[in-house]
Amino acid sequence: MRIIKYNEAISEATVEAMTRDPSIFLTGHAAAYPSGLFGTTARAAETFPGRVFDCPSMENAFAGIAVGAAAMGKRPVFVLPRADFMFLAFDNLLNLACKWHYMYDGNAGRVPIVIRAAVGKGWGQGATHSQCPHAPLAHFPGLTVALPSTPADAKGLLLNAYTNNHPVIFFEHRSLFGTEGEVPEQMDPIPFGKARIAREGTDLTIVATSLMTLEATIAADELAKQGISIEVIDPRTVRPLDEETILASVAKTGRLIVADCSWEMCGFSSEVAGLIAEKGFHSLKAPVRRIALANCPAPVSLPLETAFYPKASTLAQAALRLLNKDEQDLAGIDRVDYFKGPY
Amino acid sequence: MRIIKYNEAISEATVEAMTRDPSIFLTGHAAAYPSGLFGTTARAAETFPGRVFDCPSMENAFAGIAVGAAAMGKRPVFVLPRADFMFLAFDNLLNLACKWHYMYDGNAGRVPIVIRAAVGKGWGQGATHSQCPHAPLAHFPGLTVALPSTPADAKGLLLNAYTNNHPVIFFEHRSLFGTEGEVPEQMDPIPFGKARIAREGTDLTIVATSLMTLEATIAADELAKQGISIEVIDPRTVRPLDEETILASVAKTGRLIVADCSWEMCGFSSEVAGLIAEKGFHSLKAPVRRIALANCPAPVSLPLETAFYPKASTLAQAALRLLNKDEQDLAGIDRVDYFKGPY
Amino acid sequence: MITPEQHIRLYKEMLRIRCAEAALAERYKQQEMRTPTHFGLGQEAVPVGVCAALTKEDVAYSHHRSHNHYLAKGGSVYRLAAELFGRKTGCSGGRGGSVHLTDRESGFIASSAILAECVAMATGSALSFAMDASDRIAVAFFGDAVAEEGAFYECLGYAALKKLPVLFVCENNGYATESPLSIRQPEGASIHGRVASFQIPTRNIDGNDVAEVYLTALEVVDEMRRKPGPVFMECRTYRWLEHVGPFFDHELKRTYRTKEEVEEWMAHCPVKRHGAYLLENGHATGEQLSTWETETRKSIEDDIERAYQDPWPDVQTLMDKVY
Amino acid sequence: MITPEQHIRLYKEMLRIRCAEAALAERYKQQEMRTPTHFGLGQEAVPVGVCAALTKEDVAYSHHRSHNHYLAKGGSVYRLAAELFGRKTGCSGGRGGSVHLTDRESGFIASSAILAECVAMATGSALSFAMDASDRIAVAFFGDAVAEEGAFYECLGYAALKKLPVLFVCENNGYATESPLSIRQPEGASIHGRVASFQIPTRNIDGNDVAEVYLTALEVVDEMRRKPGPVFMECRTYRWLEHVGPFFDHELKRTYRTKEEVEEWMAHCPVKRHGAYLLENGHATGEQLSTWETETRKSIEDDIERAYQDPWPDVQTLMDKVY
Ligand SMILES: Cc1ncc(C[n+]2csc(CCOP(=O)(O)OP(=O)(O)O)c2C)c(N)n1
Ligand SMILES: Cc1ncc(C[n+]2csc(CCOP(=O)(O)OP(=O)(O)O)c2C)c(N)n1
Ligand SMILES: [Mg+2]
Ligand SMILES: [Mg+2]
Repeated sequence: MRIIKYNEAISEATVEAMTRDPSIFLTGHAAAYPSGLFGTTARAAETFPGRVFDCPSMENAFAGIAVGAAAMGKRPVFVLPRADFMFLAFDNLLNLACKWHYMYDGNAGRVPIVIRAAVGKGWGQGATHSQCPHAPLAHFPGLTVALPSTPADAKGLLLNAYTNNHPVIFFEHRSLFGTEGEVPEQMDPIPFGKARIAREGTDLTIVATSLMTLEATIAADELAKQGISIEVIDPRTVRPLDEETILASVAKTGRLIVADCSWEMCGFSSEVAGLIAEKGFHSLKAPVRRIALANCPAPVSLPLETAFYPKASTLAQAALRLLNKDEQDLAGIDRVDYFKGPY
Repeated sequence: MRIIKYNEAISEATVEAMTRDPSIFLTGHAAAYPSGLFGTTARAAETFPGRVFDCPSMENAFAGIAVGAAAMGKRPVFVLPRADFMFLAFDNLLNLACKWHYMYDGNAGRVPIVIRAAVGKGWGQGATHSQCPHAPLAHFPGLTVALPSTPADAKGLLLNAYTNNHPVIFFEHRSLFGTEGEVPEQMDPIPFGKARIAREGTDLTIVATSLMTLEATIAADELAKQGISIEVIDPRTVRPLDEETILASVAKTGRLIVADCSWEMCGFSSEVAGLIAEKGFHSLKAPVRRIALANCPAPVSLPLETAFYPKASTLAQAALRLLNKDEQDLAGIDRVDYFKGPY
Repeated sequence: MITPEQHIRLYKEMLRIRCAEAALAERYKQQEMRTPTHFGLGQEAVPVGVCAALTKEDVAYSHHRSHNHYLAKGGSVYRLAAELFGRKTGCSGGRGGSVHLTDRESGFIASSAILAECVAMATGSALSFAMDASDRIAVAFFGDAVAEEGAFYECLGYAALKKLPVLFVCENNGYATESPLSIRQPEGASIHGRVASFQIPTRNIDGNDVAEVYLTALEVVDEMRRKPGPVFMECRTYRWLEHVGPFFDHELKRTYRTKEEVEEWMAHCPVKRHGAYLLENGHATGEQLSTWETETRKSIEDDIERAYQDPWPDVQTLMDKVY
Repeated sequence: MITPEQHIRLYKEMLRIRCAEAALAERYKQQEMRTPTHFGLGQEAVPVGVCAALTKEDVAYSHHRSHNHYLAKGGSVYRLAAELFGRKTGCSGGRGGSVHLTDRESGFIASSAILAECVAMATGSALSFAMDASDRIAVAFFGDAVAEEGAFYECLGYAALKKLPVLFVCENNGYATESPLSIRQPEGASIHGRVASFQIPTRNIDGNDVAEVYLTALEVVDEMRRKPGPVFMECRTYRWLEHVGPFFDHELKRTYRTKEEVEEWMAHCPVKRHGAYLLENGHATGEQLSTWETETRKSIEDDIERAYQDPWPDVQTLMDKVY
C-alpha cells in the first residue's frame, strides 16, 4: 500500500474534506504560509485561497468567533502552532462550544468546529511550548479529543472531525509529523471512540497515547525477542474513550501499563487505571502501572529533558518488572531524536 | 468549642492573615462590596480599605498582574464569584504562575498568589456557573489546589495559602458557605497534602471532595445505623494529594468509593481509583467505585438538576452494593437544598 | 422618518417587553423560577429600536441580561417563562435557564452568561455572512463591563480588519453588578472612543429614546448592507432593578446607588416617554394606551400561567443530546 | 541633552548586544543550543535607549525575542549563552531556554514565551510599586502582535484606571512570524492610536535611532516618577533575521518579505548609524570604533566559550525546586 507521512496524511485529509464541503474554512497563525502547522495547511491554502487565511493572535476571541460562524453553517478549522496557546481559548471551548448542543437543548443549532494543535517535545521546546492538554479538555462533556499516532489514523480521524457535528480537539504530535505509514488512497473516516490495536499480544497490555504508541511498539518489538507478548492499544480518542477494547485486552492479559504524553495527576493514565480498577478489577493479575511525564514542568536542558520524557526503554523496563523479570539495560532501543533547530 | 460558619471562617482567616502580613492584598469583582464572594471579603474590606479593592472584569490579565505583583513581594489574593470565569485566566495560571519557580530555576523569585473561587450547585446555576475545575488544574505541576469542606478546614487551609510561597487555587463551595462547625479561636495553618479523616470506619472507604464530604458523612451516619462502618476521607488538597492516608485506609477497609464534585473523566475520582489500582491493588477486595457528576453539562431544570448531582443516597446505595447488601430506599436521607434565589 | 404606525409598533413592542419583565419579576419572587435572572426593566428602548431595524434573517446574540433582546428579536414570552420555570417547553428545554436563551426561528441565536462571548459569536456569524457575500447582519447586545474584557478588543480588531457586518450594541447602564463605571474604567476613556480607535464607526446615543435608537439603527444597518463593516452603538441607559433578581436595590438596603438616582432615571422611562410622544403627536389616545396595556398584561399573564402549567422535562431525558 | 560620554555609552551597549547576538546566532547553527531562539539583530536601539533611562531598581519584562532586553537591562552574555547551551550556569539554570530568561539582580525579572504575559507582569509590578508609593517603574518590552491579544487591552485599561507606573514599549517591526501587520491589524488603526484612546500618553518614534529612544525614555520616565501613570512608546524598527533561528529569510528561500526590504532596513542599522554620529560629532575616532568592536567581540567569544565548557545540570536535579 501507499506510504506517506503523517503531515502529508493530514494535508490530504484537509484538502479532500474541503473539496467535498465548501462550508469548511481553515485559519490560524501562519495558516496560509508554507510553514503553517508543519506544512499541513500549505496544499489547502493553494487549493482554496479564499478559505484558508491567516489569523491575528487572538486565541480567546477566535474560539468564540468559530462558534458563531459554525452556528451559521460554517465548519471552522482553527489551527494552533502550539497547543499551549489553547489555554487562552479555554473559556469559549469549555463554557460555550462543548455545552452548546446540550445547554440549548439542540435548539440553537450545531457548532461543528475543529481545533487542531501541535503538541509535544522536540529541540528543547520547554515548559510553555510542549504541553498536551488532552486530559483537562477531556474532563468536559461535549468535547471530542483525538490524538492520532499514525498517518492513517491522522487521515481517518481528521476526515471524521471534518464531518462531525460537534467540537473536536485534534492534537498532532511534533515528533510524528515526519513519520511514515501506509495510508490507502481512498479512506473512510475513522469513527471516534474506536481504539486501534496497534499490536496484538497476550502477556501484558500497554494503552498508549500519541507518540507513546510508537514508544510502546518499540518496547513491544524488543520484548517480543525475549518471548514476551505485549498488546499495544491506541485509544485514538481520549473522549469518547473505547472502554470496551481496553477492558477486553486486560481481560486477556491481566496486566496493564498506561503510557501517556502528559502528566499523571488527573491525566489520561489515571483515567485508564481508574477504569480498570472499577470495571476490570476481576481481570487484573498485578497492579496497574501509570507512566507519564516527570512531575515537573518540561525543562529545556538536554539531560534534564531526556530524563523528563518516558520512552521505549521506560516502558520495556516497567513491563519486565510487572512480569517479575529482571531489569535489563535497554537504553539502546530508544529512538534518536531527529529534530533540528530552530523549531 | 466555638461554632462558626464556613464563610465566617474564611473571612476570619483573611483578616488575620492580612493583619499579620501587610503584603497581602485582595481584589476581584465586587471584592469591596458586602456581597463579595458570599460575604467573605466584607470584613477585610472594612479593616483594610486600601488593600481590598474591586477589579474590572479582566480575568486573563489579572492573573498575570498578580504574578507581576507577587514577583515584587506582594501576596495578591484574586477572588472570583464563580470558578467558571477562571478558564479565562488559565494561560497565566498554567503557562506562567505554576511554572515560575521551576522554569527560572528559582532565580526569578517567587509568586505567592492565591486564587479563591466559588464553585458548585445551587438554585439552577446551570452549565456555566457551577463548575469546579480542580482536576484540570491539578493536572499541572506547580499548582496547589485546595477544596475545604468544613469551616475549620477553610480557615486552616486558607491561613496556609496566605503564607505559602507558590500559587494556590482555593475552591469554596456555594452550598457550604452557610454550614457551621467548630473552629478554634487560635488556629494554626493546616498543611497542604494532609488529608482529614472525617469519620473513621472499617468496612469501606469513601474519599470525597468538598461538598461530597458532607454527603459522604450523611451516608456513613445512615449506614452506621445498620452496623456498616464507613471511613470518610477528605483529601483537602487534590494537589498535593495525600496518597498515604488514602492507601492506609484502603489497606484497612479493602473497599473504596471516590466521590467527587466534578466529572469523572480525567477527574479526581479517576485519579484516586488509578492510585489504588497502582499502589493499593493488593489491599482491594472489590472494584473501586467512582461517583461523579452525570456525564453532561449541568442542566437548570429542577428534576434534571436533581438527577445530575450525586448525593448522600447515591453514595449509600453504592456502598451497599459494594458490600453485597440489598439496595434500599434511602432518598429520605438527602439534604434539602436551602438555597434561595436569585443567587 | 418614522411613520405613525412604526411609532405605535415601537411602543407596543416596548410595552410587551416591559409588561413581560415586570410580570416575570413578580412571579420570580415566589421562588419557583430556580435560575439566577437579570431583569431588563428600564432598558427596553435599545433592543426594540435596534431589532425593529433588522430582518428575520439577521441574527442576534446577547449576554446575561438577555430577556429584552430575546423578546425584541421575536422570542415568545411563553417559551421564556417556561424556560425560567425549568419546563420542557422552555426555549432551551429548561436546560439553559435565564442566561442561555435561544430562538433560532426569529434569529435570536443565543445568549450566554460569560461576558464577551456574545461579542465573539456575533463576530463569527458576521464572518460567515461576509464569506458568503450575504447581506445579513449579526448583532451583539452587551453591557459596559464587556469593555473591560480582552476578547472584546480582539473582536473589534478582527471585525475591523475583515470588514465584517457586525453591529456591536453596548447598553451602557453605568454599572457592573454593584460597581460603577468610574471604579472600573479609566477616566475620560469613553467606550465609543476606544472603539473608534479601531477605525470602527461609532454612535453614542440616548438609549432611553426608542426613536433615536431606531433611526440610528436604521441608518447604520443600511450603511452596513451597502458597505459591509462593523459599527458600534453606545446607548446610555439604566437598569431599574437589582443586578440579579426581582427587587429594587433599596428594598434590600443595598447602598451602591441611591434611590434618587434610580428615581431620576425612572422618570426618563423609555416606555412612558414614548407613550407621551404618541399622545402629543396624536398617534394615539390615552384610552388606546391603557387598552393596549391591559391587553398586553392579560396576554402575558396567560402566557406565564400556561408555561407554569407545562410539564417538567422527564428525568429520563437527562442524557439526551449527549454525543 | 546627551553628553558625549552618554553617547559613547549608548553606542558601546548597542555594540555589545549586536556582537553578542551575532556570535550566538553563528554558534546556534552548530545545533548545540537546543532551544528555539528569536534573535534580536537590528532592534538594539530600543532596549538600549530605554534601559539607559532606568535605574537598577526599575524592573523589566520581555517576550519571546528577549535577549536584547535581558542584556540591555544588565544581564550577562555569559549566563545567556550558558542558558542557550542548557548549562546549569545559565541564567535560568538551563531549564528555561531562550524564551525564559531572568536576571533579578539587574532588574530583568522575566521573559516569557506567551504573547502579552510580559505586559500583564509589568502592570502587576507597577501595581505593587503604586501600592507602596515607591518611585520605581516597571517596563514591558513586546512586539506589534501583542496589540492583537485581548490581555493587552485589559492591562491598558487597568494601568490607566489605577495610574500605574508602567512603561509599555512596543517594538513594531511590522511582522509577526511571517505575517505582515496589514493582514493582522485594521487599516489606519495605529497601535499608539488605540492606546491613546485609553487616555494613556503615547510616543511614536524611530526605534532605530538610539538617541531619540533615549531622550524620549528619559523624558517619560521623569514624568512617570513625578506623576505616576502609564506611558506607551511605539518604536518603529525591524528584525534582520528569520523569526526564529539564525538565518536570513532569503537564505532559506522564504518569500514573505523581500531581500530588498531587509537590505533597506539594514542600511538604517542603529549601530552603524550611531557610530557615524559619534564620528561626525567628534565623540570618537574610526580607530576607537574598530578597537571597541574588536575588544567586544573578543570578550563575547570568551563568554560564549566559557559557557560552552560549563557542565550540564545533573540529571538528579530534575525534581529540584518542585514543591
Ligand atoms: C467573564 C465573566 N466575568 C465575570 C462575570 C460576572 N458578571 C456577571 S454580570 C457582570 C456585570 C456585567 O455588567 P455589564 O456588562 O455592564 O452588564 P449589565 O449587567 O450592567 O447589564 C459580571 C461581572 C461574568 N459573567 N463573566
Ligand atoms: C498567545 C500566543 N499566541 C501565539 C504565539 C506564537 N507566536 C510566537 S512569536 C509570534 C509573533 C510575535 O510577533 P511580535 O509580537 O510582533 O514580535 P516579534 O516576533 O516581531 O518580535 C507568535 C504569533 C505565542 N507565542 N503566544
Ligand atoms: Mg452595565
Ligand atoms: Mg513584530
